[in-house]
Amino acid sequence: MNTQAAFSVIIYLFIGSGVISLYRVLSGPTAADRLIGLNIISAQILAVLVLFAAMENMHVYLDVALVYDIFGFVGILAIARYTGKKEALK
Amino acid sequence: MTTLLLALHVLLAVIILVSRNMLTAVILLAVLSLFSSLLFFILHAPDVALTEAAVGAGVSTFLYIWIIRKTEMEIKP
Amino acid sequence: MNLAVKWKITRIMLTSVYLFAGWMLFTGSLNPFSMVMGLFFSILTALLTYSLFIDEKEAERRGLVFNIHILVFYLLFLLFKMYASSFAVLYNVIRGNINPRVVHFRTRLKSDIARVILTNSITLTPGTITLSLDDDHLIVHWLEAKTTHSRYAGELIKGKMEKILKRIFV
Amino acid sequence: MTEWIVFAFLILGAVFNLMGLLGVLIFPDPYTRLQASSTCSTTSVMSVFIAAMIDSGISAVTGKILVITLFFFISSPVSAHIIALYAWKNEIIPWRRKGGQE
Amino acid sequence: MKKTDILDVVSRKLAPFILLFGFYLLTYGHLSPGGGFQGGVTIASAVILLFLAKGTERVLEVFPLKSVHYTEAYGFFAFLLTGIAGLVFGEGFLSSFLKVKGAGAIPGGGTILLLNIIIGLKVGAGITLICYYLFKEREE
Repeated sequence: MNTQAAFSVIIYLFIGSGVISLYRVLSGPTAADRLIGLNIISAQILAVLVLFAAMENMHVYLDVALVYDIFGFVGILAIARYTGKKEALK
Repeated sequence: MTTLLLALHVLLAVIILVSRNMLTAVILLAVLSLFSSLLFFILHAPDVALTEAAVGAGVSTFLYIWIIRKTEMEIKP
Repeated sequence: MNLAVKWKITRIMLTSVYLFAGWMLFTGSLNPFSMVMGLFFSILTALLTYSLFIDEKEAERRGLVFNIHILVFYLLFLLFKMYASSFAVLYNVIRGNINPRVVHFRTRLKSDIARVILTNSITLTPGTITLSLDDDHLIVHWLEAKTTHSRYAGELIKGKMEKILKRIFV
Repeated sequence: MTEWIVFAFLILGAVFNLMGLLGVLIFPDPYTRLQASSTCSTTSVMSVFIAAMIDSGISAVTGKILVITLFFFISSPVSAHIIALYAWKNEIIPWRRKGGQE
Repeated sequence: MKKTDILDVVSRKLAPFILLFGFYLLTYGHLSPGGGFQGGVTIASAVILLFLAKGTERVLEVFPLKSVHYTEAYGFFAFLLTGIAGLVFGEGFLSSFLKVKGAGAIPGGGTILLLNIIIGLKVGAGITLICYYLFKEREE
Protein backbone atom coordinates (compact mmCIF):
# COMPACT_ATOMS: atom_id res chain seq x y z
CA MET A 1 0.00 0.00 0.00
CA ASN A 2 1.59 3.25 -1.07
CA THR A 3 0.83 6.75 0.06
CA GLN A 4 -1.20 7.67 -3.05
CA ALA A 5 -3.94 5.16 -2.21
CA ALA A 6 -4.01 6.31 1.40
CA PHE A 7 -4.37 9.91 0.23
CA SER A 8 -7.35 9.04 -1.97
CA VAL A 9 -9.05 7.15 0.86
CA ILE A 10 -8.66 10.16 3.15
CA ILE A 11 -10.02 12.44 0.39
CA TYR A 12 -13.21 10.34 0.14
CA LEU A 13 -13.57 10.38 3.91
CA PHE A 14 -13.25 14.15 4.18
CA ILE A 15 -15.76 14.78 1.38
CA GLY A 16 -18.19 12.37 3.04
CA SER A 17 -17.89 14.07 6.41
CA GLY A 18 -18.41 17.43 4.72
CA VAL A 19 -21.67 16.16 3.27
CA ILE A 20 -22.77 14.79 6.66
CA SER A 21 -22.10 18.08 8.40
CA LEU A 22 -24.58 19.75 6.04
CA TYR A 23 -27.14 18.45 8.57
CA ARG A 24 -26.01 21.07 11.07
CA VAL A 25 -26.50 23.84 8.50
CA LEU A 26 -29.96 22.63 7.58
CA SER A 27 -31.39 22.06 11.05
CA GLY A 28 -29.48 24.34 13.38
CA PRO A 29 -31.82 25.93 15.91
CA THR A 30 -29.92 29.24 15.93
CA ALA A 31 -27.92 31.23 13.40
CA ALA A 32 -24.64 30.50 15.17
CA ASP A 33 -25.14 26.78 14.51
CA ARG A 34 -25.44 27.40 10.78
CA LEU A 35 -22.22 29.44 10.86
CA ILE A 36 -20.49 26.55 12.67
CA GLY A 37 -21.58 24.28 9.84
CA LEU A 38 -20.13 26.65 7.22
CA ASN A 39 -16.86 26.89 9.15
CA ILE A 40 -16.39 23.14 9.49
CA ILE A 41 -17.24 22.45 5.82
CA SER A 42 -14.77 25.12 4.74
CA ALA A 43 -11.97 23.56 6.83
CA GLN A 44 -12.62 20.05 5.51
CA ILE A 45 -12.64 21.12 1.87
CA LEU A 46 -9.39 23.05 2.45
CA ALA A 47 -7.80 19.80 3.63
CA VAL A 48 -9.09 18.02 0.54
CA LEU A 49 -7.56 20.65 -1.76
CA VAL A 50 -4.15 20.41 -0.08
CA LEU A 51 -4.19 16.61 -0.22
CA PHE A 52 -5.13 16.63 -3.89
CA ALA A 53 -2.36 19.10 -4.77
CA ALA A 54 0.20 17.02 -2.83
CA MET A 55 -1.02 13.89 -4.60
CA GLU A 56 -0.58 15.44 -8.05
CA ASN A 57 2.70 17.12 -6.94
CA MET A 58 1.80 20.46 -8.57
CA HIS A 59 2.70 23.50 -6.53
CA VAL A 60 0.64 25.91 -8.65
CA TYR A 61 -2.57 24.26 -7.47
CA LEU A 62 -1.90 25.44 -3.93
CA ASP A 63 -2.74 29.05 -4.84
CA VAL A 64 -6.37 27.93 -5.01
CA ALA A 65 -6.19 26.67 -1.43
CA LEU A 66 -4.80 29.95 -0.11
CA VAL A 67 -7.48 32.03 -1.90
CA TYR A 68 -10.09 29.61 -0.58
CA ASP A 69 -8.93 30.16 3.00
CA ILE A 70 -8.97 33.96 2.64
CA PHE A 71 -12.47 34.07 1.19
CA GLY A 72 -13.93 31.69 3.75
CA PHE A 73 -12.68 33.98 6.51
CA VAL A 74 -14.06 37.14 4.87
CA GLY A 75 -17.43 35.48 4.18
CA ILE A 76 -17.93 34.36 7.80
CA LEU A 77 -16.94 37.84 9.00
CA ALA A 78 -19.45 39.49 6.64
CA ILE A 79 -22.32 37.23 7.69
CA ALA A 80 -21.59 37.69 11.39
CA ARG A 81 -21.24 41.45 11.05
CA TYR A 82 -24.50 42.22 9.28
CA THR A 83 -27.10 39.88 10.75
CA GLY A 84 -28.57 39.64 14.20
CA LYS A 85 -28.49 42.64 16.48
CA LYS A 86 -27.15 45.91 15.21
CA GLU A 87 -23.40 46.29 15.76
CA ALA A 88 -23.09 42.80 17.18
CA LEU A 89 -19.31 42.76 16.88
CA LYS A 90 -18.53 46.19 18.29
CA MET B 1 -17.19 10.70 -7.51
CA THR B 2 -18.04 13.37 -10.10
CA THR B 3 -21.57 12.00 -10.47
CA LEU B 4 -22.15 12.08 -6.72
CA LEU B 5 -20.97 15.68 -6.50
CA LEU B 6 -23.26 16.69 -9.37
CA ALA B 7 -26.24 15.02 -7.66
CA LEU B 8 -25.36 16.90 -4.48
CA HIS B 9 -25.42 20.17 -6.46
CA VAL B 10 -28.96 19.50 -7.73
CA LEU B 11 -30.15 18.55 -4.24
CA LEU B 12 -28.66 21.68 -2.68
CA ALA B 13 -30.15 23.92 -5.36
CA VAL B 14 -33.66 22.51 -4.74
CA ILE B 15 -33.25 23.00 -0.97
CA ILE B 16 -32.16 26.61 -1.51
CA LEU B 17 -35.19 27.29 -3.70
CA VAL B 18 -37.76 25.98 -1.24
CA SER B 19 -36.21 27.26 1.99
CA ARG B 20 -38.11 29.97 3.86
CA ASN B 21 -35.35 31.25 6.12
CA MET B 22 -33.21 33.79 4.27
CA LEU B 23 -30.03 33.26 6.30
CA THR B 24 -30.15 29.51 5.67
CA ALA B 25 -30.49 30.17 1.95
CA VAL B 26 -27.46 32.47 1.87
CA ILE B 27 -25.27 30.09 3.87
CA LEU B 28 -26.34 27.17 1.68
CA LEU B 29 -25.48 29.23 -1.39
CA ALA B 30 -21.96 29.74 0.00
CA VAL B 31 -21.69 26.00 0.69
CA LEU B 32 -22.90 25.24 -2.85
CA SER B 33 -20.26 27.53 -4.26
CA LEU B 34 -17.56 25.83 -2.16
CA PHE B 35 -18.57 22.38 -3.40
CA SER B 36 -18.69 23.68 -6.96
CA SER B 37 -15.16 24.99 -6.61
CA LEU B 38 -14.08 21.57 -5.32
CA LEU B 39 -15.70 19.93 -8.37
CA PHE B 40 -13.83 22.21 -10.78
CA PHE B 41 -10.60 21.51 -8.89
CA ILE B 42 -11.01 17.75 -9.13
CA LEU B 43 -11.67 18.06 -12.88
CA HIS B 44 -8.23 19.75 -13.28
CA ALA B 45 -9.44 23.27 -13.98
CA PRO B 46 -7.76 25.33 -11.23
CA ASP B 47 -8.35 28.74 -12.84
CA VAL B 48 -12.13 28.25 -12.93
CA ALA B 49 -11.98 26.96 -9.35
CA LEU B 50 -10.10 30.11 -8.31
CA THR B 51 -12.72 32.37 -9.90
CA GLU B 52 -15.59 30.40 -8.39
CA ALA B 53 -14.07 30.49 -4.89
CA ALA B 54 -13.36 34.21 -5.14
CA VAL B 55 -16.67 35.40 -6.55
CA GLY B 56 -19.11 32.80 -5.26
CA ALA B 57 -17.93 32.44 -1.68
CA GLY B 58 -16.71 35.98 -1.07
CA VAL B 59 -18.28 38.82 -2.97
CA SER B 60 -21.70 37.40 -3.79
CA THR B 61 -22.32 36.30 -0.18
CA PHE B 62 -21.49 39.82 0.88
CA LEU B 63 -23.89 41.41 -1.65
CA TYR B 64 -26.76 39.06 -0.76
CA ILE B 65 -26.34 39.69 2.96
CA TRP B 66 -26.41 43.42 2.40
CA ILE B 67 -29.55 43.23 0.22
CA ILE B 68 -31.41 41.11 2.79
CA ARG B 69 -30.53 43.61 5.46
CA LYS B 70 -31.74 46.45 3.24
CA THR B 71 -35.22 44.93 2.94
CA GLU B 72 -35.49 44.92 6.76
CA MET B 73 -36.66 41.35 6.85
CA GLU B 74 -36.57 39.71 10.26
CA ILE B 75 -33.58 37.41 10.77
CA LYS B 76 -33.66 35.27 13.86
CA PRO B 77 -30.29 35.01 15.60
CA MET C 1 14.04 66.68 9.83
CA ASN C 2 12.05 66.38 12.99
CA LEU C 3 11.09 63.29 14.90
CA ALA C 4 7.74 62.66 13.21
CA VAL C 5 9.27 62.43 9.73
CA LYS C 6 11.97 60.05 10.98
CA TRP C 7 9.35 57.84 12.59
CA LYS C 8 7.31 57.82 9.36
CA ILE C 9 10.34 56.75 7.28
CA THR C 10 11.15 54.03 9.81
CA ARG C 11 7.62 52.69 9.62
CA ILE C 12 7.67 52.59 5.81
CA MET C 13 11.00 50.74 5.72
CA LEU C 14 9.97 48.22 8.38
CA THR C 15 6.71 47.47 6.57
CA SER C 16 8.59 46.98 3.28
CA VAL C 17 10.97 44.49 4.89
CA TYR C 18 8.11 42.42 6.31
CA LEU C 19 6.23 42.48 3.01
CA PHE C 20 9.32 41.51 1.00
CA ALA C 21 9.80 38.49 3.27
CA GLY C 22 6.18 37.60 2.53
CA TRP C 23 6.82 37.91 -1.22
CA MET C 24 9.79 35.54 -0.99
CA LEU C 25 7.59 33.03 0.82
CA PHE C 26 4.84 33.33 -1.82
CA THR C 27 7.03 32.91 -4.90
CA GLY C 28 9.90 30.80 -3.60
CA SER C 29 12.15 31.63 -6.56
CA LEU C 30 15.42 33.57 -6.73
CA ASN C 31 14.86 34.88 -10.27
CA PRO C 32 16.22 38.49 -10.40
CA PHE C 33 13.29 39.93 -12.38
CA SER C 34 10.84 38.39 -9.89
CA MET C 35 12.76 39.96 -6.99
CA VAL C 36 12.69 43.38 -8.70
CA MET C 37 8.92 43.11 -9.16
CA GLY C 38 8.61 42.01 -5.53
CA LEU C 39 10.60 44.99 -4.30
CA PHE C 40 8.46 47.36 -6.38
CA PHE C 41 5.14 45.93 -5.17
CA SER C 42 6.35 45.74 -1.53
CA ILE C 43 7.28 49.40 -1.51
CA LEU C 44 4.00 50.33 -3.24
CA THR C 45 1.95 48.38 -0.67
CA ALA C 46 4.01 49.79 2.18
CA LEU C 47 3.44 53.35 0.98
CA LEU C 48 -0.30 52.69 0.91
CA THR C 49 -0.79 50.86 4.21
CA TYR C 50 2.06 51.72 6.55
CA SER C 51 -0.19 53.72 8.88
CA LEU C 52 -2.43 50.68 9.34
CA PHE C 53 0.28 48.05 9.66
CA ILE C 54 2.28 49.89 12.32
CA ASP C 55 0.12 52.24 14.33
CA GLU C 56 1.07 55.76 15.35
CA LYS C 57 1.31 54.80 19.02
CA GLU C 58 2.82 51.36 18.45
CA ALA C 59 6.27 52.19 19.87
CA GLU C 60 5.07 52.97 23.35
CA ARG C 61 3.06 49.73 23.52
CA ARG C 62 6.19 47.57 23.12
CA GLY C 63 4.97 45.53 20.17
CA LEU C 64 7.89 45.90 17.79
CA VAL C 65 10.84 44.16 19.43
CA PHE C 66 10.69 40.41 19.96
CA ASN C 67 13.03 37.42 20.26
CA ILE C 68 12.51 35.20 17.27
CA HIS C 69 14.15 32.02 18.59
CA ILE C 70 11.78 31.87 21.55
CA LEU C 71 8.92 32.45 19.07
CA VAL C 72 9.85 29.29 17.12
CA PHE C 73 10.04 27.36 20.38
CA TYR C 74 6.63 28.75 21.31
CA LEU C 75 5.08 27.50 18.04
CA LEU C 76 6.43 23.98 18.66
CA PHE C 77 5.17 24.10 22.26
CA LEU C 78 1.75 25.21 20.99
CA LEU C 79 1.62 22.30 18.53
CA PHE C 80 2.44 19.82 21.31
CA LYS C 81 -0.17 21.32 23.63
CA MET C 82 -2.76 21.21 20.84
CA TYR C 83 -2.33 17.46 20.40
CA ALA C 84 -2.24 16.82 24.16
CA SER C 85 -5.48 18.63 24.89
CA SER C 86 -7.11 17.25 21.77
CA PHE C 87 -6.89 13.73 23.20
CA ALA C 88 -8.66 14.94 26.34
CA VAL C 89 -11.52 16.35 24.27
CA LEU C 90 -11.68 13.05 22.35
CA TYR C 91 -12.10 11.17 25.63
CA ASN C 92 -14.87 13.54 26.71
CA VAL C 93 -16.75 13.19 23.43
CA ILE C 94 -16.69 9.41 23.63
CA ARG C 95 -17.81 9.24 27.28
CA GLY C 96 -20.34 12.03 26.81
CA ASN C 97 -19.99 13.73 30.19
CA ILE C 98 -19.16 17.38 29.89
CA ASN C 99 -19.29 20.18 32.42
CA PRO C 100 -19.11 23.50 30.58
CA ARG C 101 -18.69 26.73 32.50
CA VAL C 102 -17.85 30.36 31.72
CA VAL C 103 -14.89 31.77 33.67
CA HIS C 104 -13.45 35.28 33.89
CA PHE C 105 -9.84 36.24 34.52
CA ARG C 106 -7.29 38.93 33.79
CA THR C 107 -3.97 38.86 31.96
CA ARG C 108 -0.76 40.62 32.92
CA LEU C 109 0.58 41.14 29.40
CA LYS C 110 1.07 44.76 28.39
CA SER C 111 1.61 44.85 24.66
CA ASP C 112 -1.15 44.75 22.10
CA ILE C 113 -0.07 41.90 19.87
CA ALA C 114 0.97 39.68 22.79
CA ARG C 115 -2.60 39.75 24.10
CA VAL C 116 -3.94 38.80 20.67
CA ILE C 117 -1.46 35.91 20.42
CA LEU C 118 -2.48 34.71 23.89
CA THR C 119 -6.16 34.85 22.91
CA ASN C 120 -5.54 32.98 19.67
CA SER C 121 -3.56 30.31 21.52
CA ILE C 122 -6.38 29.83 24.01
CA THR C 123 -8.85 29.40 21.15
CA LEU C 124 -6.50 27.13 19.20
CA THR C 125 -6.12 24.58 22.00
CA PRO C 126 -9.28 22.45 21.97
CA GLY C 127 -11.35 22.65 25.12
CA THR C 128 -11.26 26.39 25.66
CA ILE C 129 -12.67 29.24 23.57
CA THR C 130 -12.29 32.95 24.19
CA LEU C 131 -15.68 34.64 24.10
CA SER C 132 -14.58 38.22 24.57
CA LEU C 133 -11.41 40.23 25.09
CA ASP C 134 -11.94 43.60 26.72
CA ASP C 135 -8.62 45.38 27.29
CA ASP C 136 -7.11 42.90 29.78
CA HIS C 137 -10.23 41.04 30.86
CA LEU C 138 -10.89 37.68 29.20
CA ILE C 139 -14.14 35.68 29.19
CA VAL C 140 -13.44 32.03 28.42
CA HIS C 141 -15.81 29.13 27.81
CA TRP C 142 -14.29 25.98 29.29
CA LEU C 143 -15.50 22.52 28.33
CA GLU C 144 -14.29 20.52 31.32
CA ALA C 145 -14.36 23.01 34.16
CA LYS C 146 -12.50 22.02 37.30
CA THR C 147 -13.03 25.27 39.19
CA THR C 148 -14.75 28.60 38.74
CA HIS C 149 -12.46 30.62 40.98
CA SER C 150 -10.92 33.40 38.93
CA ARG C 151 -7.26 33.08 39.85
CA TYR C 152 -6.98 29.27 39.80
CA ALA C 153 -8.86 29.02 36.51
CA GLY C 154 -6.52 31.62 35.02
CA GLU C 155 -3.48 29.67 36.21
CA LEU C 156 -4.86 26.44 34.74
CA ILE C 157 -5.76 27.94 31.36
CA LYS C 158 -2.96 30.44 30.74
CA GLY C 159 -0.29 28.43 32.49
CA LYS C 160 3.04 28.45 30.77
CA MET C 161 1.88 30.30 27.67
CA GLU C 162 1.79 33.66 29.43
CA LYS C 163 5.26 33.13 30.92
CA ILE C 164 6.80 32.34 27.53
CA LEU C 165 4.99 35.23 25.84
CA LYS C 166 6.31 37.55 28.51
CA ARG C 167 9.83 36.59 27.52
CA ILE C 168 9.17 36.99 23.79
CA PHE C 169 7.82 40.52 23.92
CA VAL C 170 10.20 42.29 26.25
CA MET D 1 10.11 4.45 7.35
CA THR D 2 8.79 7.77 6.05
CA GLU D 3 5.65 6.08 4.80
CA TRP D 4 4.69 4.86 8.26
CA ILE D 5 4.95 8.38 9.73
CA VAL D 6 2.69 9.63 6.94
CA PHE D 7 0.19 6.84 7.62
CA ALA D 8 0.22 7.62 11.36
CA PHE D 9 -0.55 11.30 10.78
CA LEU D 10 -3.28 10.47 8.25
CA ILE D 11 -4.97 8.05 10.66
CA LEU D 12 -4.72 10.66 13.43
CA GLY D 13 -6.38 13.22 11.15
CA ALA D 14 -9.19 10.82 10.22
CA VAL D 15 -9.91 9.88 13.85
CA PHE D 16 -10.00 13.50 15.03
CA ASN D 17 -12.20 14.43 12.06
CA LEU D 18 -14.78 11.74 12.83
CA MET D 19 -14.82 12.58 16.55
CA GLY D 20 -15.26 16.28 15.86
CA LEU D 21 -18.12 15.51 13.49
CA LEU D 22 -19.78 13.34 16.14
CA GLY D 23 -19.40 16.16 18.67
CA VAL D 24 -20.92 18.70 16.30
CA LEU D 25 -23.90 16.44 15.72
CA ILE D 26 -24.72 15.46 19.33
CA PHE D 27 -23.71 18.31 21.64
CA PRO D 28 -26.49 20.43 23.17
CA ASP D 29 -25.74 24.13 22.59
CA PRO D 30 -23.70 26.37 20.21
CA TYR D 31 -20.70 26.88 22.49
CA THR D 32 -20.05 23.18 23.07
CA ARG D 33 -20.58 22.48 19.38
CA LEU D 34 -18.00 25.14 18.64
CA GLN D 35 -15.56 23.33 20.93
CA ALA D 36 -15.98 20.10 19.00
CA SER D 37 -15.75 21.93 15.69
CA SER D 38 -12.54 23.56 16.84
CA THR D 39 -11.06 20.12 17.52
CA CYS D 40 -12.05 18.94 14.08
CA SER D 41 -10.97 21.98 12.18
CA THR D 42 -7.60 22.63 13.80
CA THR D 43 -6.06 19.37 14.94
CA SER D 44 -7.34 17.23 12.10
CA VAL D 45 -6.45 19.70 9.36
CA MET D 46 -3.03 20.29 10.93
CA SER D 47 -2.36 16.54 10.96
CA VAL D 48 -3.25 16.32 7.28
CA PHE D 49 -0.97 19.27 6.46
CA ILE D 50 1.94 17.70 8.33
CA ALA D 51 1.39 14.41 6.51
CA ALA D 52 1.39 16.15 3.12
CA MET D 53 4.55 18.09 4.04
CA ILE D 54 6.42 14.96 5.10
CA ASP D 55 5.30 13.07 2.00
CA SER D 56 6.48 15.65 -0.54
CA GLY D 57 9.94 16.11 0.97
CA ILE D 58 11.90 19.32 0.42
CA SER D 59 10.36 20.95 -2.64
CA ALA D 60 8.22 23.90 -3.71
CA VAL D 61 5.07 22.13 -2.49
CA THR D 62 6.37 22.08 1.10
CA GLY D 63 7.02 25.82 1.09
CA LYS D 64 3.53 26.59 -0.19
CA ILE D 65 1.93 24.30 2.42
CA LEU D 66 3.99 26.07 5.09
CA VAL D 67 2.52 29.41 3.98
CA ILE D 68 -1.00 27.95 4.08
CA THR D 69 -0.31 26.57 7.56
CA LEU D 70 0.86 29.96 8.83
CA PHE D 71 -2.25 31.62 7.41
CA PHE D 72 -4.48 28.90 8.86
CA PHE D 73 -2.93 29.45 12.31
CA ILE D 74 -4.26 33.01 12.19
CA SER D 75 -7.57 32.67 10.39
CA SER D 76 -9.05 29.61 12.08
CA PRO D 77 -9.04 30.83 15.72
CA VAL D 78 -10.18 34.28 14.67
CA SER D 79 -13.21 32.91 12.85
CA ALA D 80 -14.05 30.65 15.82
CA HIS D 81 -13.78 33.67 18.10
CA ILE D 82 -16.04 35.69 15.77
CA ILE D 83 -18.76 33.03 15.89
CA ALA D 84 -18.47 32.76 19.68
CA LEU D 85 -18.67 36.53 20.10
CA TYR D 86 -21.69 36.60 17.77
CA ALA D 87 -23.50 34.05 19.89
CA TRP D 88 -22.49 35.80 23.14
CA LYS D 89 -23.68 39.24 21.99
CA ASN D 90 -26.99 37.79 20.80
CA GLU D 91 -27.64 36.57 24.36
CA ILE D 92 -27.64 32.81 23.90
CA ILE D 93 -27.38 31.33 27.40
CA PRO D 94 -24.72 28.60 27.86
CA TRP D 95 -25.93 25.12 28.73
CA ARG D 96 -25.07 23.76 32.19
CA ARG D 97 -25.20 20.22 33.44
CA LYS D 98 -27.94 19.60 35.96
CA GLY D 99 -26.69 18.75 39.44
CA GLY D 100 -23.08 19.52 38.60
CA GLN D 101 -20.52 20.63 41.11
CA GLU D 102 -20.63 24.29 42.03
CA MET E 1 -4.65 54.60 25.71
CA LYS E 2 -7.21 52.84 23.57
CA LYS E 3 -8.55 49.40 24.28
CA THR E 4 -7.31 46.17 22.75
CA ASP E 5 -9.69 44.70 20.19
CA ILE E 6 -8.85 41.38 18.54
CA LEU E 7 -10.58 42.00 15.21
CA ASP E 8 -8.94 45.40 14.87
CA VAL E 9 -5.39 44.09 15.42
CA VAL E 10 -5.80 41.02 13.19
CA SER E 11 -7.28 42.99 10.29
CA ARG E 12 -4.55 45.62 10.49
CA LYS E 13 -1.76 43.05 10.41
CA LEU E 14 -3.35 40.77 7.81
CA ALA E 15 -4.68 43.15 5.15
CA PRO E 16 -1.28 44.25 3.66
CA PHE E 17 -0.31 40.63 3.12
CA ILE E 18 -3.60 39.88 1.33
CA LEU E 19 -2.98 42.95 -0.86
CA LEU E 20 0.51 41.68 -1.68
CA PHE E 21 -0.89 38.24 -2.48
CA GLY E 22 -3.25 39.88 -4.97
CA PHE E 23 -0.27 41.55 -6.64
CA TYR E 24 1.47 38.17 -6.73
CA LEU E 25 -1.53 36.65 -8.52
CA LEU E 26 -1.39 39.49 -11.07
CA THR E 27 2.34 39.14 -11.71
CA TYR E 28 2.35 35.38 -12.09
CA GLY E 29 -0.91 35.41 -14.05
CA HIS E 30 0.44 33.72 -17.16
CA LEU E 31 2.34 30.98 -15.29
CA SER E 32 -0.16 29.86 -12.65
CA PRO E 33 -3.96 29.72 -12.26
CA GLY E 34 -4.19 33.41 -11.48
CA GLY E 35 -4.93 36.27 -13.80
CA GLY E 36 -6.37 39.73 -13.97
CA PHE E 37 -9.87 39.15 -12.66
CA GLN E 38 -8.92 36.83 -9.78
CA GLY E 39 -6.12 39.09 -8.60
CA GLY E 40 -8.41 42.10 -8.77
CA VAL E 41 -11.04 40.39 -6.62
CA THR E 42 -8.35 39.42 -4.10
CA ILE E 43 -7.12 43.04 -3.94
CA ALA E 44 -10.70 44.19 -3.38
CA SER E 45 -11.20 41.62 -0.62
CA ALA E 46 -8.37 43.15 1.40
CA VAL E 47 -10.14 46.52 1.29
CA ILE E 48 -13.47 44.85 2.13
CA LEU E 49 -11.84 43.24 5.18
CA LEU E 50 -10.71 46.69 6.33
CA PHE E 51 -14.20 48.12 5.67
CA LEU E 52 -15.77 45.36 7.76
CA ALA E 53 -13.36 45.72 10.65
CA LYS E 54 -12.67 49.44 10.90
CA GLY E 55 -15.51 51.30 9.18
CA THR E 56 -15.38 53.41 6.06
CA GLU E 57 -14.07 56.70 7.44
CA ARG E 58 -10.71 55.38 8.64
CA VAL E 59 -10.04 53.42 5.45
CA LEU E 60 -10.73 56.32 3.12
CA GLU E 61 -7.81 58.21 4.68
CA VAL E 62 -5.56 55.42 3.41
CA PHE E 63 -7.22 54.87 0.03
CA PRO E 64 -8.54 58.29 -1.07
CA LEU E 65 -11.83 58.16 -2.96
CA LYS E 66 -10.70 60.38 -5.81
CA SER E 67 -7.67 58.25 -6.65
CA VAL E 68 -9.77 55.08 -6.65
CA HIS E 69 -12.15 56.76 -9.10
CA TYR E 70 -9.24 57.80 -11.30
CA THR E 71 -7.79 54.28 -11.26
CA GLU E 72 -11.13 52.82 -12.30
CA ALA E 73 -11.58 55.35 -15.11
CA TYR E 74 -8.06 55.50 -16.53
CA GLY E 75 -7.67 51.71 -16.40
CA PHE E 76 -9.81 51.36 -19.50
CA PHE E 77 -7.84 54.16 -21.18
CA ALA E 78 -4.56 52.37 -20.47
CA PHE E 79 -6.02 49.15 -21.85
CA LEU E 80 -6.98 50.93 -25.10
CA LEU E 81 -3.57 52.57 -25.27
CA THR E 82 -1.86 49.18 -25.04
CA GLY E 83 -4.06 47.86 -27.82
CA ILE E 84 -3.32 50.82 -30.10
CA ALA E 85 0.39 50.44 -29.38
CA GLY E 86 0.04 46.88 -30.62
CA LEU E 87 -1.63 48.25 -33.75
CA VAL E 88 1.22 50.71 -34.34
CA PHE E 89 4.30 48.62 -33.49
CA GLY E 90 3.00 45.12 -34.24
CA GLU E 91 0.60 43.48 -36.61
CA GLY E 92 -2.87 44.24 -35.26
CA PHE E 93 -4.94 45.43 -32.33
CA LEU E 94 -3.66 44.00 -28.96
CA SER E 95 -0.87 42.06 -30.68
CA SER E 96 2.33 41.59 -28.70
CA PHE E 97 4.92 44.24 -29.46
CA LEU E 98 7.43 43.46 -26.70
CA LYS E 99 10.27 41.12 -27.52
CA VAL E 100 9.59 37.82 -25.76
CA LYS E 101 12.66 36.18 -24.27
CA GLY E 102 13.03 33.55 -21.58
CA ALA E 103 9.83 31.55 -22.00
CA GLY E 104 8.49 30.17 -18.74
CA ALA E 105 9.72 33.12 -16.67
CA ILE E 106 8.05 36.40 -15.81
CA PRO E 107 9.44 38.54 -18.69
CA GLY E 108 8.28 35.84 -21.10
CA GLY E 109 4.75 37.16 -20.77
CA GLY E 110 5.35 40.17 -23.00
CA THR E 111 2.21 42.25 -23.34
CA ILE E 112 0.13 39.79 -21.32
CA LEU E 113 1.90 40.82 -18.09
CA LEU E 114 1.08 44.49 -18.72
CA LEU E 115 -2.56 43.74 -19.57
CA ASN E 116 -2.97 41.54 -16.49
CA ILE E 117 -1.74 44.30 -14.18
CA ILE E 118 -4.01 46.92 -15.82
CA ILE E 119 -7.11 44.69 -15.68
CA GLY E 120 -6.37 43.73 -12.08
CA LEU E 121 -6.13 47.33 -10.90
CA LYS E 122 -9.34 48.23 -12.76
CA VAL E 123 -11.36 45.30 -11.36
CA GLY E 124 -10.07 45.90 -7.83
CA ALA E 125 -11.00 49.58 -7.95
CA GLY E 126 -14.45 48.78 -9.38
CA ILE E 127 -15.43 46.23 -6.72
CA THR E 128 -14.06 48.51 -3.99
CA LEU E 129 -16.27 51.35 -5.26
CA ILE E 130 -19.40 49.15 -5.36
CA CYS E 131 -18.85 48.01 -1.78
CA TYR E 132 -18.03 51.52 -0.59
CA TYR E 133 -21.29 52.97 -1.91
CA LEU E 134 -23.31 50.12 -0.41
CA PHE E 135 -21.73 50.74 3.00
CA LYS E 136 -22.18 54.48 2.85
CA GLU E 137 -25.88 54.18 2.10
CA ARG E 138 -26.31 51.79 5.00
CA GLU E 139 -24.64 53.99 7.57
CA GLU E 140 -26.77 57.07 6.89
